[in-house]
Amino acid sequence: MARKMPETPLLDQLEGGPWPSFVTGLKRLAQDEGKPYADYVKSLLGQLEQSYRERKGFWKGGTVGVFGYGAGVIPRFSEIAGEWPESSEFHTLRIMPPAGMHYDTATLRKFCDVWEQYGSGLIALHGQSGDIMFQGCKTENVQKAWDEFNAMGFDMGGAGAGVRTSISCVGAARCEQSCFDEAKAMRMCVNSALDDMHRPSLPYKFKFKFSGCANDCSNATQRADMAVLGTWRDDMQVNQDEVKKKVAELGRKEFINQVIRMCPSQALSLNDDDTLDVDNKSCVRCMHCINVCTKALKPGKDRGVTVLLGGKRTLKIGDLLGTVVVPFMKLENDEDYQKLVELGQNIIDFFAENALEHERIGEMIERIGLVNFLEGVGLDLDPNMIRHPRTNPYIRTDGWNEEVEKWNARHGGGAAAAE
Amino acid sequence: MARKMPETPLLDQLEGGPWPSFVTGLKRLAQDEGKPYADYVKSLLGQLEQSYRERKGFWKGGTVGVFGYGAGVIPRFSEIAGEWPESSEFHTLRIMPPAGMHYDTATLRKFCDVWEQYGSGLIALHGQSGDIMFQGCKTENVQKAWDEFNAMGFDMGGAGAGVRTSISCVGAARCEQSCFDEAKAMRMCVNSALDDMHRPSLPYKFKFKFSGCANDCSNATQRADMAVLGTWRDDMQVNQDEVKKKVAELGRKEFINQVIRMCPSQALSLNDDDTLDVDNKSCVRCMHCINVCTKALKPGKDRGVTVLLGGKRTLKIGDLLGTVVVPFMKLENDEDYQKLVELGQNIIDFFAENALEHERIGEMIERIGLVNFLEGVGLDLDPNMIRHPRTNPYIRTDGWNEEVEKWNARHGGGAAAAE
Amino acid sequence: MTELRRPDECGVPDPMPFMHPVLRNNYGKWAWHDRPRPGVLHHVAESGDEVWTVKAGTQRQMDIHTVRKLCDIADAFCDGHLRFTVRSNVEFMVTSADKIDPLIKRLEAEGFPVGGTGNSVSMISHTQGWLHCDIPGTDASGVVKSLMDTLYEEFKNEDMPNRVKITTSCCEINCGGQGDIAINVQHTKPPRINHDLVANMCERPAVVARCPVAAIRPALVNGKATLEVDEKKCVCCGACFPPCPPMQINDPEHSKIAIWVGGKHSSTRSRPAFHKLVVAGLPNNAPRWPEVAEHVRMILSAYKENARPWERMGEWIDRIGWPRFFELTGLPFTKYHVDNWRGGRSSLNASAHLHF
Amino acid sequence: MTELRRPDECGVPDPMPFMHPVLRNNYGKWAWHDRPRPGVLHHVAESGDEVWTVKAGTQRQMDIHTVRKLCDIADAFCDGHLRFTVRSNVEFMVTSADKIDPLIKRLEAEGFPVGGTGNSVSMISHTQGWLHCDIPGTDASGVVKSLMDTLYEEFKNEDMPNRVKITTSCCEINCGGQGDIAINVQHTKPPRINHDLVANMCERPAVVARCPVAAIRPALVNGKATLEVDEKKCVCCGACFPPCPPMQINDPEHSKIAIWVGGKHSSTRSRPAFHKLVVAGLPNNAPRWPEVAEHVRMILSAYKENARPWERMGEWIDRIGWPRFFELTGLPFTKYHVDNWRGGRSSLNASAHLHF
Ligand code: SRM
Ligand code: SRM
Ligand code: SRM
Ligand code: SRM
Ligand code: SF4
Ligand code: SF4
Ligand code: SF4
Ligand code: SF4
Ligand code: SF4
Ligand code: SF4
Ligand code: SF4
Ligand code: SF4
Repeated sequence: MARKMPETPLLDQLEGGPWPSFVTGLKRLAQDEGKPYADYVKSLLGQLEQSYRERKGFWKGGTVGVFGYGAGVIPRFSEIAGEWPESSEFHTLRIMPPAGMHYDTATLRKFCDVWEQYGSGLIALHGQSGDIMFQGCKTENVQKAWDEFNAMGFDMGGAGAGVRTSISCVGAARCEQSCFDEAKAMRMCVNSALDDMHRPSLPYKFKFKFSGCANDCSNATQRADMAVLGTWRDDMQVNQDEVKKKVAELGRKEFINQVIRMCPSQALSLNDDDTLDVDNKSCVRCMHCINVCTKALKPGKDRGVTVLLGGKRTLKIGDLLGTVVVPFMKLENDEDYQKLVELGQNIIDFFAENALEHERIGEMIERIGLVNFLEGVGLDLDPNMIRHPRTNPYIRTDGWNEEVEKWNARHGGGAAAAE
Repeated sequence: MARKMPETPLLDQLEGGPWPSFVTGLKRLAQDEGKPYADYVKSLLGQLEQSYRERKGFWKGGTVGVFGYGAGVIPRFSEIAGEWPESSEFHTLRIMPPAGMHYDTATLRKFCDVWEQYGSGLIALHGQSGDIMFQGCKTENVQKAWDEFNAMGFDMGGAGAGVRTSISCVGAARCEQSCFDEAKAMRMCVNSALDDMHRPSLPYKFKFKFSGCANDCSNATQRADMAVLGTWRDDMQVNQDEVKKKVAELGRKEFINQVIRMCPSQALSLNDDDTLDVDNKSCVRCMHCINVCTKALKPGKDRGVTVLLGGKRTLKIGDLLGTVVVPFMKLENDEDYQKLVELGQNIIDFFAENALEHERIGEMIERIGLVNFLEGVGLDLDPNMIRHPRTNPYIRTDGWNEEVEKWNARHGGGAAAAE
Repeated sequence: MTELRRPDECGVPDPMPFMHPVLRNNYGKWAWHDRPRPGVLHHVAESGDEVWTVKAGTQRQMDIHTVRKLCDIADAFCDGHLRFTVRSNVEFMVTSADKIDPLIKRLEAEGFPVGGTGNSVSMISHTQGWLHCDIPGTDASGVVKSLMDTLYEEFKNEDMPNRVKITTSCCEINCGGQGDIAINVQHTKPPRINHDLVANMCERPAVVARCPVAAIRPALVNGKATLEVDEKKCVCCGACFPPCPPMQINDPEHSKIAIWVGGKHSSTRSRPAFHKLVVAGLPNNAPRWPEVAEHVRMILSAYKENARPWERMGEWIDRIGWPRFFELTGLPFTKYHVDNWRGGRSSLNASAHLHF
Repeated sequence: MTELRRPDECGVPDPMPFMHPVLRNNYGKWAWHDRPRPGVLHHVAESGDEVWTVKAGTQRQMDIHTVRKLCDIADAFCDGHLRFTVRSNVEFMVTSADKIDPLIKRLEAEGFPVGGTGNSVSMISHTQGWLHCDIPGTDASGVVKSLMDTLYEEFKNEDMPNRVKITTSCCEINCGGQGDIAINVQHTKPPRINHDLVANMCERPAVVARCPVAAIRPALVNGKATLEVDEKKCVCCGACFPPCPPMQINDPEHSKIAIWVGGKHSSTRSRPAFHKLVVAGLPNNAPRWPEVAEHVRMILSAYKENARPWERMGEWIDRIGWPRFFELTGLPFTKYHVDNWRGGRSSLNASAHLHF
């Protein structure tokens, strides 16, 4: 017997206004009479209305999964299934999209068809970590839906204490600022860690994110355990004629205010002939002037990536930003990309062995100290990893000479620098 | 029997070179045969040579003072008096100079005469806290020397757990940047705290320092428990003709680089006619542009001081810089100065009652929290006291509405703001 | 039978087969871009190829009809290709400029606002809330919808000094991340403990370990092993709730909304920065959260009127100073704004830099 | 008898009677200043009055003959007035420009170098050391003399990008304060404890309380109540030595010299900053400390050649970056440079700001 549409006076208020309404969408689904999901969504609307009324959530977790995987499904069981039995199970399947979230319509239509058959008809594009979230599935249908998606060539995303789904910015696909192949790097790193994603057994979650430049369109710096950001080592590319045009366009005063004055490192000065004098040694590769002068300025040609570790949200010790552990790594040929993959694996291995339960890598590094971490994973210490040296004398320096030797060894010959 | 000049092969090496040599000075004294201090200094040279040879100091403390005071003399007894008996006592008298360290020669000559009679003949002008240090006095002569200095109108400086000798920059006496009468403020604050200086019974040392502007020539910000720095509230004074001259002098490019670009708050921009566009709301009163353009720019006319608390060196928790507790306080008439004196007294009283033994006020504020401190001394919270609000959610905010009331009360009417 | 089918561990799909041909052909070879109008990006490749991207907003939580509608549009204008941004906006790529206006007309007609480019207020990063999460203090979809309704014009135009990145989060965990403006739940009372349930449901040592201020200790309540909270210490963060649902932190009255500003992930100009608390104590006023919307608008208009070109929210405030920010927005400054968490001293003003 | 004479608690003397008349007359009314040549300041008052200040270096620890010599000069040129700066330089004020050259000649003839103004390396802030302190690891007067000998030209000329403020300190307590360059003792071994003395000399709880890392604990050594140090924890700071002399931290071999850079008290441009460790492990090589002098010169010449006008040492390094600083100076970068003290994380590079 078909359930009738629940009263949703509060939710109804979210149908007005110009922005696309999820309520209208849910109602459309609820009213697709005859569709397998219609009553399911009616029931969901009923529970959601109750949440709005009582200002309270009614979902609890549980254990639901697919054969062969230990994660990727977020199980939700209703605490008020008595009132809303049809939607008592409302699980989410996290599916990884193509890197950069590019789609053809055939694929999206197929997703809709599968979700029409096995799910609620509600799809979130995308989750904050980058998954396609197929939201609303009964336990009995989870495996069926998954089989279809998997057959289409899509794989399950991350959840729990394992490697998580990743994001790479649009980058090389449609951005002149891109300093490496974000999609390639992302796919190689994540796809080499699938076991830790699908059968999670790390101390805690581990997220990769990839941005083609310091603009960090994937929010890697704070939202990734391992952030890979594009940069360059040589001089930026300058087209002085275009600079002059930009000066003319903005006017001298505003060009000074918006470009020269805003450079965080005082690396820019304006010549009297309205050309730009770039001090590339002072430039910190922040992208600002390049952003303002998209035609006149470009990153240099000797490109690669910087790797930061430890970004995360606030739990336990407060928010953490990633901090630099590899200032520069060339990413040109396949070996270069392979090195990045190995770096990721070493870091995950060290994390797996040394982190405490529910400890993110940033918390771990905070606990054991950057220097010990670097020694542990075999990375060379570099002054680009710090904002400034210590300001306090609270350190026992009787190993000074040995440390000086290490540095000189590395900087005497390029030999050590190579590895 | 006159002691003969000790062998000082190491110290002798400090007589060469163009810089004035303290060794030559000491030797001159040592060779003033017949003077009361000659053998005393010979002996001192002997001990000092031994320190140079063995790379070790040989002084230990003790208790020596003058009648009526509990501090101001730094007692030194030799650990190797056996070898160097004449200089077995080598105490220092700390005497406070006139504010700004101005002297007439009559006074200095009198100091020399007194110190020739009762001391070693060695005078340090000045100690890092600002004292005249009469260095090298036998216990028996301390009171005698002190009586002479005191009779001249000079008083003993600070030592131990009390208020210390203060410094004020040259300021109003010879500096166009001066935003208040540094000498007056310094004398009023210190002279109202003489009891805490001469009979020290605070939890620990307390230092005042006074600088007429943010250039902080008295090193107040890091080296004073209470730093008083000159500033202004209105717009800075600009002479556009002099600005143009300066632009011409440096050249446009360098003027931009050295003035516009270096402003820490992007408050300056250069008009196309080479006049200066000052955004006084953004200006942080750092003094830079004024320093560069001494003829063109000046602090505003509505002048006063900012008070910072907590500067100190590193013991226990690491170096501390002072932090703002009073963003602006007008210093014009005597009542204004009296208010500053009272502020200093309140702060010292609160410090005396609430600090732990050997705890500086900066450490105390760190321990109890700025907000509790402000409430304790009755100062109003102001956003100029912080660089930015909290970035973490770890705070219980159920008193929010009451706090909002407090703020609105203060900012509704000027009434509360007045006090 | 399917149950036993081994998964094909194929990982992240290669985007190339899905990518619009002009992007694929010029992959890594773009020369420059500009924005002919709000909602439209124009990228030019070294090859001379050009592509115009028309960007539109979505509700993120889409029903299949909406997704199919987007597909229809992509089939009609973009050879069947489209992409989504990290903020759940949808991007349609076209290779000839004269397709732009019809495409925009069609999108608007179908109810998808065109904008979100450049110096606009883009779509709010969106979390789960009451729709799906197990720990939410509020909803996400409803908050986003309500706010985007009031920010509709700001989305469609590029009138801000720089990009504005807003985030929402339905609990203090803050899955929405840092933002120029962040709207997060802020609990104001310690969890009420359902002692009967703790014993069977919670792994107690794990819960104790989650508390940032060590306010939780094991206890016995009528014979049962449970937990108790030191209410003096508790900062009401809710971290104990996910691992132990009986630690009921959510409260219709006392779970409030707080607004934070100045978060920034980019290293552009200034270093990345966390958002900072500016307003707390706002009511969790479903279904429209008017008080939240009002405060967000207030902050945005102060930013819009006073910030200089290219200044992000936090950079603007750094220049004008926090005293002026509170003055311009009329927001109160309270003791709660002063950081008393570990290392909080570094947020104090240790200089003579002052704003008057 | 004198012993019983009550002190006249007169406090800090009023400077007016001592002040040069032209300063007194124009007190608080100065208009501008410039520097006609190194070592000379020229201040002009609103009244039109002018004063030239000739600045010269002293050894600070002066014998009365030196002080009298300065008085003779002040009597001859400055109507019997002079002042000292916070860096123990002496300033002679004259009211007519033609007195400048003779005054300078006289000062130089008497052995007082004229300079220390503007962008010079001024006198080093000077502490006590072996001459007088009870806890020094090295001397102060000798270190200052040795360094100023090698910095003589830098004192007499204004060839630096900005003022250079150097400090020395004869133990880690660092009475010399923060500096563009700071030369401090850095102990490298835990204190050797003279157990026989601890019992009678030291107030043990106070000593335990002084240790920044809680490495000291009470102990019994052959029946006597004494203290022991956990050598794993000890950071060799020497803080336990002043309150407890038997905690012998000073060692002719293991008490080394460290060099720090980038300290700044002014709020001019950048906020005040602490100096940062750059070199440690230098020998305490009395009487001339050549290794220290060599390193200081190396750092100064890199600064002189590379910094831009008005950049203080630390501001210059912020612009060019620490990698380049170590490159330009050829100094090694080691694990000891990475702050592992409380809150050290804030000194890590949490951004994509990089210097290549
Ligand atoms: C679904 C999603 C929000 C969304 O609607 O987009 C989400 C939802 C949850 N997050 Fe999150 N997080 C999501 C992205 C994030 C992000 C953003 C990111 O990944 O870029 C963050 C901040 C970055 C970070 O990783 O710290 C984030 C920080 C957290 C945290 C805090 C971790 C911390 O160390 O502070 C938790 C709590 C925890 O891990 O214990 C958490 C926990 C959760 C849980 C599992 C709540 C819980 O502990 O039971 C939520 C499940 C909701 C549900 O029913 O699906 N989620 N979470 C996002 C994942 C979708 C996807 O797979 O694409
Ligand atoms: C004499 C002087 C150095 C000099 O030759 O100029 C000096 C000498 C001593 N200082 Fe100092 N300090 C002197 C200015 C400073 C300064 C600079 C300032 O005042 O601007 C500082 C840094 C700022 C500060 O106050 O922190 C300073 C920070 C210390 C400290 C570290 C305090 C801390 O909290 O970290 C100590 C150790 C202590 O207080 O326990 C200390 C302790 C000492 C002692 C008493 C050593 C001891 O604990 O036994 C020294 C006595 C030496 C002697 O035999 O005369 N002295 N001391 C300075 C005082 C002369 C004067 O009165 O004018
Ligand atoms: C499409 C997208 C990448 C993607 O893979 O999806 C993207 C695309 C571009 N970003 Fe971005 N950014 C995108 C998310 C971000 C994010 C992350 C986010 O939105 O959550 C950031 C970091 C935000 C932060 O700092 O917290 C981001 C920080 C930037 C910046 C630096 C802004 C700044 O000054 O701090 C630039 C540079 C600029 O504005 O010229 C930039 C510039 C650009 C450019 C102009 C790059 C280019 O040359 O094509 C792209 C056009 C954007 C536009 O619509 O005007 N993009 N960009 C993302 C669109 C999100 C959206 O729908 O609004
Ligand atoms: C005489 C003296 C004040 C006193 O009461 O004795 C003084 C006097 C002047 N200082 Fe200073 N400063 C004096 C110590 C300081 C100190 C403290 C110190 O040296 O220990 C500082 C803070 C140092 C720090 O930040 O660590 C100091 C930071 C400044 C600054 C800011 C420099 C900067 O850019 O950070 C200026 C502004 C400028 O250079 O134009 C300044 C400017 C000046 C001016 C130009 C002010 C004026 O208009 O007259 C004076 C001329 C100085 C000269 O010789 O060129 N004075 N000045 C001190 C001379 C010390 C010496 O003998 O070398
Ligand atoms: S991060 Fe850089 S490369 Fe990637 S999309 Fe943004 S601007 Fe382009
Ligand atoms: S990229 Fe950034 S740091 Fe480099 S020159 Fe441009 S604005 Fe300056
Ligand atoms: S602090 Fe300011 S007022 Fe005082 S001497 Fe220095 S520059 Fe002049
Ligand atoms: S005083 Fe400092 S902050 Fe103010 S305008 Fe001048 S340089 Fe900028
Ligand atoms: S922010 Fe909190 S409530 Fe919202 S999805 Fe994330 S964990 Fe769930
Ligand atoms: S709410 Fe937060 S602070 Fe309070 S007990 Fe739970 S975890 Fe601890
Ligand atoms: S630095 Fe140390 S040794 Fe030198 S005077 Fe100060 S306390 Fe004494
Ligand atoms: S030297 Fe410093 S760290 Fe070592 S025991 Fe003494 S006080 Fe503690």
